[in-house]
Amino acid sequence: MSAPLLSVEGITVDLPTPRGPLRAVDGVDLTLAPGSTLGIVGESGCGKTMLSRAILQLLPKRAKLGGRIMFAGRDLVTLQPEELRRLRGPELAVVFQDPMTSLNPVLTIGTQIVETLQAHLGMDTVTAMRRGVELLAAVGIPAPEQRLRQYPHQLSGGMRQRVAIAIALSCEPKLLIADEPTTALDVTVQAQILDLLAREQQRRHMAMILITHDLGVVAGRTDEVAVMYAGRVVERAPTPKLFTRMRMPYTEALLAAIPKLDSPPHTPLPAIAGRPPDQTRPLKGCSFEPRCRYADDHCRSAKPPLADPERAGGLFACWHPL
Amino acid sequence: MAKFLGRRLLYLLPVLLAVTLLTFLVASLLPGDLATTILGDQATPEKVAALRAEMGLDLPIWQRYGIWLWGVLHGDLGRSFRTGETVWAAVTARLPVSLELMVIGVVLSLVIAIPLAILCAVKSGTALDRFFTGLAFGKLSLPNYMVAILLIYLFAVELNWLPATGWVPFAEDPLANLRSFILPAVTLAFAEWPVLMRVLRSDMIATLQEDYIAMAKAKGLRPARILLVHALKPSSLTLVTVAGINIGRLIGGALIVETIFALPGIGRLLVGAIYARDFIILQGVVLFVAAGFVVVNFIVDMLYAVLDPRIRHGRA
Amino acid sequence: MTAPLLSVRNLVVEYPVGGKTLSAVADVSLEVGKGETLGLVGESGCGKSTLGRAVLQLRRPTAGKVVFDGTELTGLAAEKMRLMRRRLQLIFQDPIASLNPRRTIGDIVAEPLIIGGVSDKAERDRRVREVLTAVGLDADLVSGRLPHEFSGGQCQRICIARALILEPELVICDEPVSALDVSIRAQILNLLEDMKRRYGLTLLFIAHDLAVVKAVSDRIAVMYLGKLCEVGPTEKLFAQPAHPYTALLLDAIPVPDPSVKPTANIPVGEPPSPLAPPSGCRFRTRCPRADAVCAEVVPPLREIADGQFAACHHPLV
Amino acid sequence: MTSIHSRLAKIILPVAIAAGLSAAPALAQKKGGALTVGIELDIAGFDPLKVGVYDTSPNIAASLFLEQLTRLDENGKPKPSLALSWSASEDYKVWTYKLRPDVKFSDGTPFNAQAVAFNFNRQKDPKNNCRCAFYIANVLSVEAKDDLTVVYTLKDPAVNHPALLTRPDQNSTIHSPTAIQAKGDDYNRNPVGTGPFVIKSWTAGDRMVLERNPDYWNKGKPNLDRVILRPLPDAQSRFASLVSGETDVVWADEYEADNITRARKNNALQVLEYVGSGAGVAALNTKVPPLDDVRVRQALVMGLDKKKISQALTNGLARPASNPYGEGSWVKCKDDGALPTDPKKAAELIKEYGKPVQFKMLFTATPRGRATSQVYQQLWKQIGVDMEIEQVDQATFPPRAFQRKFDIIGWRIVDFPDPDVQMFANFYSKSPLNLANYSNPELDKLLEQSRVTPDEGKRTEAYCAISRLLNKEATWMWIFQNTYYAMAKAKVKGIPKLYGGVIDVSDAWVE
Amino acid sequence: MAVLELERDVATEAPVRRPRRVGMLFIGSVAWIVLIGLSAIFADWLPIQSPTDMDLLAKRAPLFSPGHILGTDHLGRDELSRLIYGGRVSLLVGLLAPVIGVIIGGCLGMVAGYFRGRLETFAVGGVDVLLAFPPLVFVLAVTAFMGQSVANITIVIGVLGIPAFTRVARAVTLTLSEREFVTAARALGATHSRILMRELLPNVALPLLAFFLLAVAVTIVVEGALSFLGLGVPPPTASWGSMIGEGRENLDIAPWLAFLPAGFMFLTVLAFNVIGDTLRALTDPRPGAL
Repeated sequence: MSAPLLSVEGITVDLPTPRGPLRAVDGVDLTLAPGSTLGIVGESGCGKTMLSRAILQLLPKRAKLGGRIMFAGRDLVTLQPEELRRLRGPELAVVFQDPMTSLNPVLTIGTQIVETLQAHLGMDTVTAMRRGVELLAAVGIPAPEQRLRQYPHQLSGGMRQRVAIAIALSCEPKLLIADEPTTALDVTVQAQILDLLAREQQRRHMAMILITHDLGVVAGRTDEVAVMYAGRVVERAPTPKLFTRMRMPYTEALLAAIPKLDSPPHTPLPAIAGRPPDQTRPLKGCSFEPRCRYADDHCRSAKPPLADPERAGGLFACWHPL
Repeated sequence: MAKFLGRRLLYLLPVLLAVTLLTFLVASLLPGDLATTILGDQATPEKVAALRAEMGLDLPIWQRYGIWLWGVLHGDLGRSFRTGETVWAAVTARLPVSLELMVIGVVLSLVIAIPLAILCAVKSGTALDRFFTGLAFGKLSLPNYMVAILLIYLFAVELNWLPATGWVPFAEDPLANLRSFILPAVTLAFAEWPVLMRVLRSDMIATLQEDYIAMAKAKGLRPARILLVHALKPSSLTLVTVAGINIGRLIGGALIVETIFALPGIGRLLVGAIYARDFIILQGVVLFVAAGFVVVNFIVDMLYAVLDPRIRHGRA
Repeated sequence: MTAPLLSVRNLVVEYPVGGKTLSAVADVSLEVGKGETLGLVGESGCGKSTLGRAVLQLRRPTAGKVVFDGTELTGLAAEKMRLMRRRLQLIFQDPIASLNPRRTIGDIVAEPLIIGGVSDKAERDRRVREVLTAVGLDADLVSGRLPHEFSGGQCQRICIARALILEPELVICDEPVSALDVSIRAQILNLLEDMKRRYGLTLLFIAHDLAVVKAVSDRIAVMYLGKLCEVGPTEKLFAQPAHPYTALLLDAIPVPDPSVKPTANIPVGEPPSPLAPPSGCRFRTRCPRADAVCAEVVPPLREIADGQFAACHHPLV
Repeated sequence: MTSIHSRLAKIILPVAIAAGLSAAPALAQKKGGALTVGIELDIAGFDPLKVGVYDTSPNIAASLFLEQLTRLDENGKPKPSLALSWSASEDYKVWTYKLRPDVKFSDGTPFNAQAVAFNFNRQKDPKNNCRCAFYIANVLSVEAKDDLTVVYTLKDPAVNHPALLTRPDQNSTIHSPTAIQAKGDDYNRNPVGTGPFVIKSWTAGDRMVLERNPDYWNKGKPNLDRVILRPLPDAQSRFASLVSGETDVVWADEYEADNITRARKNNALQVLEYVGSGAGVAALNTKVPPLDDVRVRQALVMGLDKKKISQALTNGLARPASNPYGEGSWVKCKDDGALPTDPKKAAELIKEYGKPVQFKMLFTATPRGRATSQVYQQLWKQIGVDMEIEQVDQATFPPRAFQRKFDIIGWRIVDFPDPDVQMFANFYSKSPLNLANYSNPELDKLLEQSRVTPDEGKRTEAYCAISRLLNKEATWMWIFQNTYYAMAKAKVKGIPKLYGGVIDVSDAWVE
Repeated sequence: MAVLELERDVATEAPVRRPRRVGMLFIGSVAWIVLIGLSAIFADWLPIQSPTDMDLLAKRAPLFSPGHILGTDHLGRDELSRLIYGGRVSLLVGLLAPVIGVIIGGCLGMVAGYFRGRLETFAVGGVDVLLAFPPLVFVLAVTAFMGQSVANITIVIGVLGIPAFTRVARAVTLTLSEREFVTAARALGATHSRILMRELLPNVALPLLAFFLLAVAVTIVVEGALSFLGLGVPPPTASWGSMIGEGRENLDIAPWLAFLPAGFMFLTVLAFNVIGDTLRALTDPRPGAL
């Protein structure tokens, strides 16, 4: 295996709240090889977005970050702002969840593409415009010349997300972080966008982190999947392996809770009881313990480490794996 | 666009009508009238009645308003009974002074407010932010007339850098004209900046939390570009509104500043007209001021459209 | 089939947008039988929420009729409509936004009773406690708190409690679970099913997620750009979609199984603007089967199979 | 800011002033240069029909480009201006003036007797409803005997008529008849006179620029090339403008005591002070209780410690008055019958009256009115009197006075070369200005007598008797004598006495 | 099944309310307001000199003069006493005038924002008329017509504040009316008045309160500006604004006469806003505020 492009070591993120500090990310380790795809799955509040913001160094001002984020040989945590700025775009890019809010409503599509090209590649306006048209065409936007002059609100949701992807891709980044890129979109559009991402990722040999709450999204489109719960990665395995043999009860319950198309109507769903723990009050044991049907006293008193005791290539954090 | 303009115009007329009518009504509440003022110590009831009849003051208020309106519609704003000046001449002589004061003052206040607001928004919650927001409060409790006097003592009397009262017409000497506007404009700007800064600061703080700012950072743009291009424009809608209202208000003259710095502006004309019960001038000034206010409102609406394309494309 | 509890006939809802007229619902007819759950599916902007609100007369329809239990709601006097409302309830997509942030839960849940004229405080407290317990909340712990102290799932329970306290007959669920996490979503869906049985409800269940709709509905109606594409019994519709749009929707759902490679049959393009819908069949711009007829003739909703209706010139069955 | 008093100056007969043409010593008068004068108020205009009366600010302007038949000399006596000589009939009812030949208005119109008559008739014409007519009520007609002779025919005798014509006011200044007729409504702001200067430009509210009249009849005059008048309403900034050098002369009054003190200490500045006749006064409405009781009125007068008031409001600059004449007047009384300042006695009188003494006093709504009113209130409170302050705006003030809608009202006896006009107007029982609502046949007789007596000694006796009577009845209160101030740069020379508060710079020069 | 599990969920994880920290600034502000408020209320019983008694020979006595701890004003009145009595008037006008604005403007704005349509056009037009109308004409007319008194000045300033409050209330109501809890109330059959009072008012109240506190400051200053024009509170009543106005003329000789009331005003205004900000943060339903 080649040297990892990204290696995240023991990341913790603490957010101040009136109820005390909230540990949003709790000791996460990840590695990502160049050109490969990692899916991060989890419910809202599990820390997946904070993790991605930590990697992007876009955490809220008052958040406290611990650990190391090695990206292409540099530690992003200790990088100077100017170095970091140069890194963003040509090396590291992001696509956010809602293109309506991630594109500036008062600037034209053209401005928003061109400024990135100019900032990093030093293109003159004409060249940058031409390149912008190419990029828009590449992400499947019809009549790209006209779009350059339009504002985000004049485009449909899917088109906006395509624009956002075009901007992210504009400087040929080595790593693209797609943070719930399709959550705000309709199902029919979601499939198109996911395909677009997959296609571009392969064509550019770009590494990608795909963050989502939907196991269905990562199933066919990632090399590896990390499942997060309460700020921690609770299971991590190559995608096919994860879906064929889940070890963590949470992962399994999550999959089971999705309504199935092939079950008849009015079938009661196997719901996970309760709700995620309050992360301002960390539990001593396994954080899934209160909702876990297999939990026992051991789970309550000791936190299971993320490990691969079976040496089968899949990591999980559970005392009672399935 | 033409439709938009037309709609605005249709809105303008009733507002102007209402304002001028209100002025008529309110002015009629004032004790004393031009007739008693002109006649003064020989104001016998008969003489007053005769003079009132001569000036048309004895007509019912509706009729007087009608006559005035008819004149205005025919381009005749009337003529002061007291000075013989036409309203047009009186207002056009004063308006440029008030406008220049207002423009310089507002520009100056924006020049102070915008960088401070950006600074405070970026550093929100820090000691720096608290210092400037506190300063803005401090200004609130320091009235204009005190600021004016302090400025005069400092810059005109002690340092002798700037004139205290020496307004010079622009046509006569543009440079001296500007110099004479510095102190009054600074006084005005001093009054306006805290409000503008507060408004922009809080909007800016909200904007800086938007996804598209995170996106702009993720794109690796320079901080200056992020602040000035990506954040400032969408944050400035309330600023524009408040500045618009303030400008609208200042078209009516900044009376205290005009008085202290002896600027021949609309504010003093207005007060003079009220004190002399010179209602023709009063009506004329109010008409201009109200029209100015509506026009500024209109410009603010246009600015909205410039600032926010969503409004421009009719999907507000 | 018994007389429908709710019947929507040729409903049209239009509103002005920037000088143009947007027809959010264009001539839709539906029936919901007593005790039935009708799922209404469609992508965002297809008019499904507008339809739900028009049924409740929260947005007055431009044309058409809404008949509820023999009473025509369109054109009903405001006061009469107000009284009718206790029999019709609504649950929203965003549970947090649909609770007043400055009122306590006890207050919010009791509100329908106060509006409904239950003046006895003790009686109100009793019923609030009863309904909160029914949706799985501890009334003692919950009543005095403000909405922001609760998670989305809990807020949705509160919303359901509020909707059910007057024991309505018809509940319109407008995307009740789309803002919730997967684990919570299942809880709420189960709760809704539970409540439906317990209170003998009739549901109009609006959602964009076919799988979710399938889990709760007896029949399903698919909407596209303000028009109905297909209506039919759940199982039949899923087994054998008649309208190409229904088929595309089914195909587009990501399957949590890496062995199932994402299909190549991805629908092309995106829904056109409802401000300028295509002529003829509104789906034709994205339909693989579209031809010249589709551009000219609006396909009527016709029965394809027993109980299954589709509006298509070239149905799949 | 306008004070009650300066405002009143506008309402009542404006104060007389004359430019001391011969006042300047025979020293070298420097020619050329410009002078900027800071006046208090904006000028509404100069057409008597429009503005009714001139107050101090237009008086100052008028002294530069308009002239009268006569003007006052150093000693307060009339001397020739547009008239060269004059004579009176024996009963002092007909006055004949010989006019100066070869004088032209600055628009080229010749100045002659017809012009004088035209000015008069226009004001007198009842159709014109001019407020100015009030002040020439005593003049029955003005006729042009020939080109250079005018005859004034009076209703009542006036022994000092030429002195009455000395002021640069609405009645005495002679305007160009052709300009008046040609310009109509616009004349008010485009006046034409015979004076040493002509108006070059005039921006309302800002400045009036006057330049020397090249065709002025008095060759070699004026000294200055240019005079700029600027209305500077705010006292503090007016003083600041003098210190910082934007103005050369500014109008002032005793309420600017701090500034006057400072100017006196400053070697680069000079303070011009003139104690005129007349006084700042207050009229007590004798028809309303409790002021209908003489004890109450006397108590009010005795309770008001003017020295203290002067100290409080003007740093002691203002001179307490004990009669309506003042130090500047030729009327000097051995005994004016002034009531002593005696708060104890005053309190006793109030007690004697028995009922609670409550009334309102009317002030203008200005900072100065505010300060003054509070001091009066405080002093009267100490003798057991409850005075309520009523502040009204400046336009409401005069109508309230003329309609007698007040208990006590602040007023002013204006500085005038002869006391007659003011005395008759304010104290004669049938005068519309008899604000005290007081009628006493003895007083009326004394007033009538004083106006027909040519002998100054006898007139003085009559006036002193009047003063004693008024003081005894306490229908009016005399507060401060009229004192006028101007502050100027030390190098400004040639400004004559500030008669009536008018700063006449028509003959000034800058060293 | 699900029901049982959920009971446990809520029981064990019920959100905990924790007292939030309040800073020294807040405590200081409350202390200042209490001090000013109490001294204003109990001024008549305090061992201070009369605010109107003049020592005409000791005017403009400097700070810490014997008998006058804060000196005397330009008419020899005790400055401390005038500050206390002036505070009474300033607080009265400063608090009551915005109340007029809040009540009328708030109602107008809420009704306009909720009902929209012609009513809104009317309200907005009315506000524009009021804004375009020169305020001075209004102030002069009212004081000349009704007389100059603390009550009338309060009314005048209050009425002039209506447009601002209307705008704030309307803007807030507009966004709130789109929120689903309002639709929910309508769906429940709540009457318009009930929606306005129970659903909208509690949410409009806070932004209005925040604006109110700002208006208190502005009002106190405006009252002073009116004094500059001779239209403020009638003498001999003191108010901070009129004291600043009177002190203005003595700025170079006795600057403290203007700066003392200005300082009092500043502290009061600041304290009001600190309290307002803290209260808003404490009652903000959003977690993470403060």
